[in-house]
Amino acid sequence: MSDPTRADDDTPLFPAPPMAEQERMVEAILFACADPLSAAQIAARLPHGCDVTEALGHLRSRYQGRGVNLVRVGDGYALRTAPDLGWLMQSERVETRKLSRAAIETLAIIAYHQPVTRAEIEEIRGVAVSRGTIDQLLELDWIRLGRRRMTPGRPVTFVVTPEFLDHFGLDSARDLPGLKELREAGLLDSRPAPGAIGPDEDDIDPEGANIAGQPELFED
Amino acid sequence: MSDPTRADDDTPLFPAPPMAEQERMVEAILFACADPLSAAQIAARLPHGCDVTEALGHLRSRYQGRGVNLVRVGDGYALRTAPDLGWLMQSERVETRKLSRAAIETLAIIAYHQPVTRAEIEEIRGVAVSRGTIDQLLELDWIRLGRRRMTPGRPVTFVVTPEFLDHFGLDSARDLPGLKELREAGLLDSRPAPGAIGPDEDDIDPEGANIAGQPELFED
Amino acid sequence: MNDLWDSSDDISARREAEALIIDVDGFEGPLDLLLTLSRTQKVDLRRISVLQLAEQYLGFVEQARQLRIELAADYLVMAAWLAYLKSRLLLPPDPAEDGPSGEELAAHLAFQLERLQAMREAAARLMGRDQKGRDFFARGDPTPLAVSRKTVFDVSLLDLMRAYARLRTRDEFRPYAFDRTDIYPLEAALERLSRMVPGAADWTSLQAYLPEGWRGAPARKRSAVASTFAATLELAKQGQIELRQSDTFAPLHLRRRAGQ
Repeated sequence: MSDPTRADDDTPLFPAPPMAEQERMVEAILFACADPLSAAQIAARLPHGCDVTEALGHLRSRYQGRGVNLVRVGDGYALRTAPDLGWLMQSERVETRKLSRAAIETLAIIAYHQPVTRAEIEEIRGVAVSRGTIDQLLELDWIRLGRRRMTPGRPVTFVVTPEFLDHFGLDSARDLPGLKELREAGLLDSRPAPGAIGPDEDDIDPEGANIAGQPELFED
Repeated sequence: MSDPTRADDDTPLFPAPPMAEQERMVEAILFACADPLSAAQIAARLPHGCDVTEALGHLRSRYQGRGVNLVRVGDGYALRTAPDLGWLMQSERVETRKLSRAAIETLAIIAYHQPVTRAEIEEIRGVAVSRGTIDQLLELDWIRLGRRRMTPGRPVTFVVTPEFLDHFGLDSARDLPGLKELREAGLLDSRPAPGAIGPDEDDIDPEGANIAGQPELFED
Repeated sequence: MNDLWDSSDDISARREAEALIIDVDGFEGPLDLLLTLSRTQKVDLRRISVLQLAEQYLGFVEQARQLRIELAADYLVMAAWLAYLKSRLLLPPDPAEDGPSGEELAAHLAFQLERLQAMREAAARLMGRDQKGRDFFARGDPTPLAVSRKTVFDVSLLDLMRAYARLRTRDEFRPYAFDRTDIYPLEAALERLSRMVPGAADWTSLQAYLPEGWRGAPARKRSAVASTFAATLELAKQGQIELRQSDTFAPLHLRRRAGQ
């Protein structure tokens, strides 16, 4: 069993640095990087034999309650300013283009129903999804193409990206607000219209699996 | 006497936040800001009544010895990766290239005949040795200058380095196989010219003596 | 008190209905319009009267028609579908007819509305979260990962040995005759013979003209004989000497040409 977060230490040439030093190193790496880094990416930069997971744990508690926090984003880690201090950073604010209602709803549908086809998005919204809406979300790097559906026409699906999680401060897609309630209420089910020939039934995974078992979301 | 680092607290509308909170704020600001900020600039972002100098002092000791340090840059303050960890922010892209034929031949001659002058290399190769070839080998740290020859013009000689031995997995240059061995190993496809009196051993042995009697090869 | 509230509700409901007409372009399709209309029922979406909703929608479409507001095709498709649904809900089920019952269709519409509403709320909650670059921030001055290029030369000991072997055996490939020590060149034979011709008045064997040191070892002798013979042919051609051979493979004799 190999742990990618742990540099192989079967036959270490040099002993790994002390944990306090490993923590410093992880701190420096995360500090220098604006994007989240996975434990494996961090490990790749550290000397052999380092225990990234443990160092991250120490670091997380060290930054607990500070002005900067260690957050988990998907399977990555990043340092971010504490959300309650956002008002101090007025001048750092990046003005994002205001999203249309269609774009916001489409984004939410993709996040909660992923992987989801365009036809399914249209079915939920009851209206056609314009190309521009999808393009805008792709451009923001909040959604990307997922696997093709194994149904006639092999339609592409959409899933959200790690950048989406980072932007909205989500640990993972499982932490989407209200996800559990929506699932329990059956509102994430794909329920074909009565009488309609439902080709969707077989190919849409039970929605729990959609998100929890969506390996492509966090792959690479 | 007005202290620009201290928001005016003559008539504070609200009490200043506790020092721990001020420290958090300064930490978040310095983290998010792209440029160093002066104490006055930091104060301008903080609520009235904050003591930036004190908060900076606390922050500086908090980051003492960490992977990230609070440093003074000009008359500003900034968080920076600890200088001893700069190497973590380096990544090496390794490119594999083929060595030119001229370089391989020159290197081989130096290895077999060291110490050898440029003129001797040219005599063996039958063509001039370009300065670039020698420079490349020097740069690779595979050859270095040996003693000058005690002959007219006192030409410099070249010898191989320990790095060379390391790269080619040799204990010493004496371990290089002789022509006879090369031939036996099938590395020479030509048969000796008819009537030629086996020049191999004669050729090689003096070089063996060269190496044995060349203490400068492994000096320093 | 209640009346007062009710009447004010009526007013706001009427205002809403007017607004609906005017803002028809603002709706994101018929489902969105249905969702908006359903709010006027002021009940949980799960307890909504789909029949009432269908009537509201059809009323809206009728009103729009009176106001000569052009409605997009999908609004009209929805209107037709709702009219059909209404009839299914009102009329007793026809046993001869296949397909889903009016109740099933109504339930599905209610589900769609509830789902759309849920997604809308989820979207609002999502956008209400702390957002990067607005509420929390990444490092403002990230240090780019310095990439240093390192070139590794792909050369093995074998390459090195091959190169050396190639160099040291290069001469063996050259066809240079003068590298060979046992060759007596034609030029030498010609020169030697020319010098000796004036003294060769009598018939003398070719063997006598072979140079010193080239008469013993067979390889050397062969070469000397060949070169000297070739030289005699050349001199005979020039008319300087005469050649004689008594029989095939018999010794070859030469002498200076008479009168020379």
